[in-house]
Amino acid sequence: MKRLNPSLIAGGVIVAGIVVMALVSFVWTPYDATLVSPASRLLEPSWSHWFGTDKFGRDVLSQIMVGSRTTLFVGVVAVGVAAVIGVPLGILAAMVRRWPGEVIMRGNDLLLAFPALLLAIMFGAVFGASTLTAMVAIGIASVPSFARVIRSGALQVMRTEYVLAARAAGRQPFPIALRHVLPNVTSLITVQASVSFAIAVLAEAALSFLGYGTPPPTPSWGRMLQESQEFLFSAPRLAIFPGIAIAIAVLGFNLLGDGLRDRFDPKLEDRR
Amino acid sequence: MILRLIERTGVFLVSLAVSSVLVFAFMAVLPGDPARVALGVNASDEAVAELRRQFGLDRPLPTQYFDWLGGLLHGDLGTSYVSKVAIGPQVFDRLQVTLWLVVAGMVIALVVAVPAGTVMAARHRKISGLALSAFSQVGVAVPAFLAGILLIVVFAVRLGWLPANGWTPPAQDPAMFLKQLILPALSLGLVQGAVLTRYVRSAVLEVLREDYLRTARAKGLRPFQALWRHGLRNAAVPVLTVLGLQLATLLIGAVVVERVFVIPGLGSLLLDGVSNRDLLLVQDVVMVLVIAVLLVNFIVDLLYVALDPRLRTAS
Amino acid sequence: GSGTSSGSSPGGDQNLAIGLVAEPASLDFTTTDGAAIPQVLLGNVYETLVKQDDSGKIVPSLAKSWTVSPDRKTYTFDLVDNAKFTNDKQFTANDAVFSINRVKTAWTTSLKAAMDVVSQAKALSPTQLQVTLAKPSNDWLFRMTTRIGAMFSESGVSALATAPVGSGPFKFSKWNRGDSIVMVRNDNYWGSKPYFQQITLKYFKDATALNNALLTGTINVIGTVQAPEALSQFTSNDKYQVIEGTTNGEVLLSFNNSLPLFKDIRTRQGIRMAIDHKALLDTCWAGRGKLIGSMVPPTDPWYEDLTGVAPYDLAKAKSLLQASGAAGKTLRLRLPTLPYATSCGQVVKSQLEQAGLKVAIDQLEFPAAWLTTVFKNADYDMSIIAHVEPRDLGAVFNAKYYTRYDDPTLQGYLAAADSGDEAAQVDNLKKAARRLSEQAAGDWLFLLPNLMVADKSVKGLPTNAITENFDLSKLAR
Amino acid sequence: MPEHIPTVHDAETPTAIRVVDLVRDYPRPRTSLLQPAPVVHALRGVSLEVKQGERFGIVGESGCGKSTLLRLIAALDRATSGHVIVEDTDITRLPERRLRSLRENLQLVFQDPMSSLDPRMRVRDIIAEPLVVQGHPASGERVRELLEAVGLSADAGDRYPHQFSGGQRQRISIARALAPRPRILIADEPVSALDVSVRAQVLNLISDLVDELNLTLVFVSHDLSVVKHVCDRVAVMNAGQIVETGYTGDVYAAPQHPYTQRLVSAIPTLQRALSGATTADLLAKGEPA
Amino acid sequence: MNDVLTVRGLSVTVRETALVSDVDLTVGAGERVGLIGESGSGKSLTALSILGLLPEDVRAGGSVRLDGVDHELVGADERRMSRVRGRDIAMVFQEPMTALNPTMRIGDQIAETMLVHKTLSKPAARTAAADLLERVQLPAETLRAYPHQLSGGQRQRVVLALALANDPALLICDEPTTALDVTVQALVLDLIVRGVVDRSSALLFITHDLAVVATVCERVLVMYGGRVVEAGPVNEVFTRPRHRYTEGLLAASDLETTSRRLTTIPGNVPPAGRFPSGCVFRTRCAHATALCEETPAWSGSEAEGFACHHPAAQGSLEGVADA
Ligand SMILES: Nc1ncnc2c1ncn2[C@@H]1O[C@H](COP(=O)(O)OP(=O)(O)OP(=O)(O)O)[C@@H](O)[C@H]1O
Ligand SMILES: Nc1ncnc2c1ncn2[C@@H]1O[C@H](COP(=O)(O)OP(=O)(O)OP(=O)(O)O)[C@@H](O)[C@H]1O
Ligand SMILES: [Mg+2]
Ligand SMILES: [Mg+2]
Repeated sequence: MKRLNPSLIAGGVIVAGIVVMALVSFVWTPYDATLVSPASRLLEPSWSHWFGTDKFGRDVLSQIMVGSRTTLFVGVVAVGVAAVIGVPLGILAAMVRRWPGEVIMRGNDLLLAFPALLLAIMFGAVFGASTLTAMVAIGIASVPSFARVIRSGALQVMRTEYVLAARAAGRQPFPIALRHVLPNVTSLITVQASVSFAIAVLAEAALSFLGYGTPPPTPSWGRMLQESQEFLFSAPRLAIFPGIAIAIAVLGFNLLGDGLRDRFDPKLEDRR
Repeated sequence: MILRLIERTGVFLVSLAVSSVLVFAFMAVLPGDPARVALGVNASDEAVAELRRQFGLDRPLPTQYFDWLGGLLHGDLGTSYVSKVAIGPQVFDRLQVTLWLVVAGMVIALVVAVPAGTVMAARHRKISGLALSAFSQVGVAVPAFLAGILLIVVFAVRLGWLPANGWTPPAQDPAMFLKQLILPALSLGLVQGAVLTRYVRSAVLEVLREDYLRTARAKGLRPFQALWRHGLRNAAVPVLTVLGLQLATLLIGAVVVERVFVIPGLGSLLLDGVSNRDLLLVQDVVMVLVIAVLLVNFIVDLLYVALDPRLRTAS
Repeated sequence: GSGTSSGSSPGGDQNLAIGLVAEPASLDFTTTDGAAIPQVLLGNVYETLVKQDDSGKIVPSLAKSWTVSPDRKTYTFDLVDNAKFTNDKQFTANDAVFSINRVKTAWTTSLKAAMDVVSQAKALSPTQLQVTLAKPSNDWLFRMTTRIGAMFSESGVSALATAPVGSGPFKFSKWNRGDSIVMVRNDNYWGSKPYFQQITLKYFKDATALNNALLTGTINVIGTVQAPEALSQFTSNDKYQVIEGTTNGEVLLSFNNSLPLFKDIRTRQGIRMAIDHKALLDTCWAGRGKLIGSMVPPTDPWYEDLTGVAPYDLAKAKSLLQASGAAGKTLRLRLPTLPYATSCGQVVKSQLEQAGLKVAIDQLEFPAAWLTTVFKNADYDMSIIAHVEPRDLGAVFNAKYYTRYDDPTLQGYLAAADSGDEAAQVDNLKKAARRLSEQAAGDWLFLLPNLMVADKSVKGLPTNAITENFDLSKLAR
Repeated sequence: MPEHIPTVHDAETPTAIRVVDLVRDYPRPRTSLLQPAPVVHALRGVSLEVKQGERFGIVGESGCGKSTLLRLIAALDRATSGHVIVEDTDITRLPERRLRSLRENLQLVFQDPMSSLDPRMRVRDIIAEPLVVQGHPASGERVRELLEAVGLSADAGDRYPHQFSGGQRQRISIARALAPRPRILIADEPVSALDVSVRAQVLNLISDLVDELNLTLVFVSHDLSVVKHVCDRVAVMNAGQIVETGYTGDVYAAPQHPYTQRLVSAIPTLQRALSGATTADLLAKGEPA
Repeated sequence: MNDVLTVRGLSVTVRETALVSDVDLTVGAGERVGLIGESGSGKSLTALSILGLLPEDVRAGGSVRLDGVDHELVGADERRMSRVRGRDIAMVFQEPMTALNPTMRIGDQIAETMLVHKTLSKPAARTAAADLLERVQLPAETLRAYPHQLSGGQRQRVVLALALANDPALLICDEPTTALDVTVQALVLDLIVRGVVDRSSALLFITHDLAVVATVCERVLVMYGGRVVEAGPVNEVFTRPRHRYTEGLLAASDLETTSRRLTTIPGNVPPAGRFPSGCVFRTRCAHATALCEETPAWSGSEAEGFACHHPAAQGSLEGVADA
């Protein structure tokens, strides 16, 4: 098939790294990530604490490791919600011609009027601030872009002659959607998912910064960054490590998305 | 073309109507009683009930909705439950602040993105293009508020060139206004610029592959000439879409930067409203944001028509 | 009068900018609760008949002097005759009567209850006011130093939320919502004029932004430091002065005493003993603040150091918790979204878990969600909040309050304190404080410090912040 | 010029496909508020009859409605009015679930070798799809048989479409169409996208299979020469109408309708060119459309 | 006859893969030369390398000279090439639907060609544009139209007008009518031929349709696998092909054959870079021997010759010509 490209490799390696880190954190971290230990607060990086400790005496490296779980959780929930709603919606809108399809897309466009952060704040207010509510909100806000991309991909698939052939063979619409349309838009889904993943990670950081994100003491890179603020001058490393972690994660998912986009059939790209 | 205009206007108006219902319904389920928050600790249930009566919160929901909507249509956003001040002027002031910030940010973003994205596309196999790409990738990965914090640390605290935060209306002190605008606009603009750069790049790459660009070069136009005269306008259409979306998300997304730079924008008003359960205020702010977003989309739609003659006649 | 040296020699047209944290939602403290409004307006725009001095003593203000009848039920105030409201109306006893009565009729916040004890207020002459109480109350006169005692102009209450009219040294000038409130010197002030021509109170949600604003000269004073860890950048710089004193803000780890688990004193005591307060203060508030051990700040006359009542003792805590059956149970620690609560909550959780409890933190948005869930509905096991009202021991620990602490013994002490003479008051309140601490009705994590940072040149900043207001008239350069 | 003798069908030969006055309008988006929404008249009353075992060609220029007609015959689209009768069943308004016998008896081969095979399916699944859908056992045996019939090796079944060239993909398409043993094969421009050298192979294959399996063939092309080679009878379409029908040799040699005349004259051929025809000669009769 | 275009030893490579090898090609003034070959044989790349418009990372080698241009065209810098393009060499591409800028009026697009080379002033260019449109039989209103308002054939005529604007010495047409209907093709072909004849421009006409090339051109080159395998006057090549590929191609295109079965060339056209070494056709050639593993030398002159180890006997297909 096509060659692997540098974006794909770099993105894949970073994302795999984060996944491995999250998995490892379940069985091992250098220290208990949430254990407050006043005796060892604000230690500089050293052999025993590679990234130092924070004001609660918690090991920063351990927190970064456990925080990667939050990051993945955030992305998985947001992307999951967006994909679970957006993909069927997009395919449906492509398959159902005339007004129902039209209504779906208009409703979808309407959702665009509620930006992610707005939804997250409103959801946070209604259901209480938690990672889950925030990410469900981010997920819902990402539905329109998913549905749009998938719809345009599905429309292209629907126009292909193999779908016509399947109909001529007697396949009913639902099996066609399942057997032909869905597999042929998976590349689009993957690309869109990794891009949305990056967006979700950024959104979590922003929400944590505003106090609507992951509540303590669950380690989260966004909240670590927020908590590090008062140490910006005395211990800038507290901001640097989670900041870099966020940037690398976002970079990783973006690169992965780019790489996948380049790799998959460019003809199926969403073009307006 | 007129038909398209009418259709778009229709869609715009229906969207407005539907979203007003959504916004209202959402507020109705928001837990936390505004009357109780206003009265605070220890208030008796009777006092709360009385205040609810004053706010009109005891009426049936449809009545409340239509009252609110009627007010909106007359430009009357009602009076805040908490501050007892008319909401309209307040929202308008804050919107202005946010618009200054967002527009300045987007201008910076465009100034960064259009040349950078074009160069990246035109030289996408060359070192300069790749270096720019890497830059933009990193730019995209940095949260705007982190960029803001870094800018403050460097340019305000360490170097002392610019104020770390604050906001002065332009009419009051233009020089101060500009000084205070620079850093927040930069932190929005650079990050959004990085995002936009990538879209400009792919739009230009797309255009570069188009046959008509080859035609233009076969005429004797040099590559950049061809791109400038034939490419950019065509590349503008997808970029415009993204620009519209960015503008829309930034109206609320700027709240993070507003928080970092202590700017009294619309997003901060919303957050305050939410935490004070100033429901009517929240409802109005959300509605104004939604209207603004829909308006942006509407304008973008019209701009498509201006940019792309194919949309003028439905053929 | 204000006794500072600067008061008599105003500093011409000098300005000052003060950075604060909580912006008021409205300017009307008669219908809107919260500490932010009186912080700005009380003493600066509105004046009271009597006020507290730095040491907490009640001293004259709009009342030159007052007498108390032997049955301790009738107060007669001699009012100043040269005070003028900013609407150019003279301040008279009628205004005082109006203001006192208005608390009962027009105020909606819960604090109005403090005026319930007044049975009648009467103007004997334009400068003489007589107030009759239904029963003797030490508390009433003290409450008259708070917002309850603010004197309004009869013709100046039409727009309290936006255009306050008072007789104080400052006039409200402008409010840039979401940003700042501007106060200007009241040049017609009857007392000694303040030094600054204009004082801007700027509001910062973000503690770091607040610090940056001082560092870059946008403001001259940080009114309340919310990020004590960041103080180091000021202490090490001789352009700034750091002021550290005490406040009335007891950071309380509250228990829902209506729950069976907390009805068992061993649980409460166990929790108190499981917390290493010194370490907690060091970790979550950079060691700034005072350990108190009960609901009384050191500035109250009945203060005693009660930190020894339940000293940190992990072993004992474990066994107490074991005995009460709390060990292994999961307690919900519902925190308001406030910096100290978020910070201390994590330490509390970690420390309690070492003593064998399980703690689930969950954050409730402050004020709305926290007020509804914890405060109104008492749907919580433990919470953390600073109680900043002065002399609030009785208000916080009773059966109706969210602490759900029902203790007749305590109520007895409190009643005796209110009706007795000064000595009896001090004595009974000491007993009450000790009772609370021994009963472990809650755990007093620490007392919030009054932390201010200012340009070296700013003078007149209060060491202790024990009143509701931030007295701007004493500030000078 | 020698001609092969067309199979003669007498009136006794049963009809495979009968199309009566078929109309298909596609609505267009409105362009004005005052006028009604414009429609594209893709078919404006088409009637034709294809006998069993016949090789029937349809020619016409791009957009004249060839594919629309085929879609209607295959019940993949709904007619605005008129009837399609396939082997004595009026399928025009049959619901999807009653089309089973049509789906078994009538199969299609499409134009685009790139998009007519699902890129995510193995060739064997592609070929087996009609069988599976129609509930026949899709034995590996049958698939191998079909692959062999279209001249592909048995191991081709394990591969994916992108691993094949255009000509080979058309063979796979043909194998898929033949899977349910249809009696009617409909081919929509099956060789238009192929190289000349490969085109001959595919045309031969279709020809052979039609003979061998006794199929009725409906063959659509914009290229009159190809139709002439493959088909016995041809219908010439222009702007949604059939302007002329007849035996291919006759239509080619003596076109009756002006459009057909213009069409025939515009076709450049080697013979004419080598005997000195210029581009001006292509235009000789009448004005362009 | 002086040669307008002289191509010597042209090769085109992408990274390590050779896409076009060793192409020699000469077009004389006023001469109409055809380049035929199946898809992927390298026709377009040959044309694009003459114009210096190869896609990125595709490189040309060898020599391309144009009469009246004093520098080598292969490897010339953009500045110099842009002066040649559109003035000395013009090109018509295959896809009319996408060859025009959708957001620019037709008139401006045509006028631009003249303005770029400063051959005419602005108003003059507009009149000239109207003139050109008339020459390709389009009404003057077309000037103000946008491309999407025109049909494929009309657009291709616009593209032709564009190409002819500066009276180029050489016009290259790359499958200009493949996307068009036959009736429209007839008109466009006629306009092309008339356009070059009127200007006595040389024409390099690329197509895969033998009949079209025979109608339009005087001389033809047959390409396969990136090489020119045979060249000669149309009448010669199409009646007496020497290369076995040409022979096969002619046979396979002959739909007039009496038998129901067509003559075929076995196998498929390999994708780029997968052509065999030696004779590119040997894997599909019935006459191939071990000898064919060596690249066959060119026999005959540059204008008329072939490269085959086992050429068809002269006159083997006479029957076709007689028909
Ligand atoms: N789904 C559709 N919606 C609207 N118009 C359509 C649709 N399908 C076809 N048309 C229009 O109907 C007319 C006939 O189309 P059809 O595809 O049948 O032509 P065709 O003869 O097969 O052309 P080609 O040779 O290009 O395949 C065209 O004008 C086309 O634009
Ligand atoms: N940029 C490129 N990178 C790699 N291979 C290429 C590139 N451009 C063309 N090729 C390959 O070079 C070969 C010759 O291409 P070219 O476009 O010249 O063929 P052609 O003879 O014009 O075919 P067609 O009739 O399809 O236009 C093809 O196999 C093509 O896949
Ligand atoms: Mg068709
Ligand atoms: Mg080509």
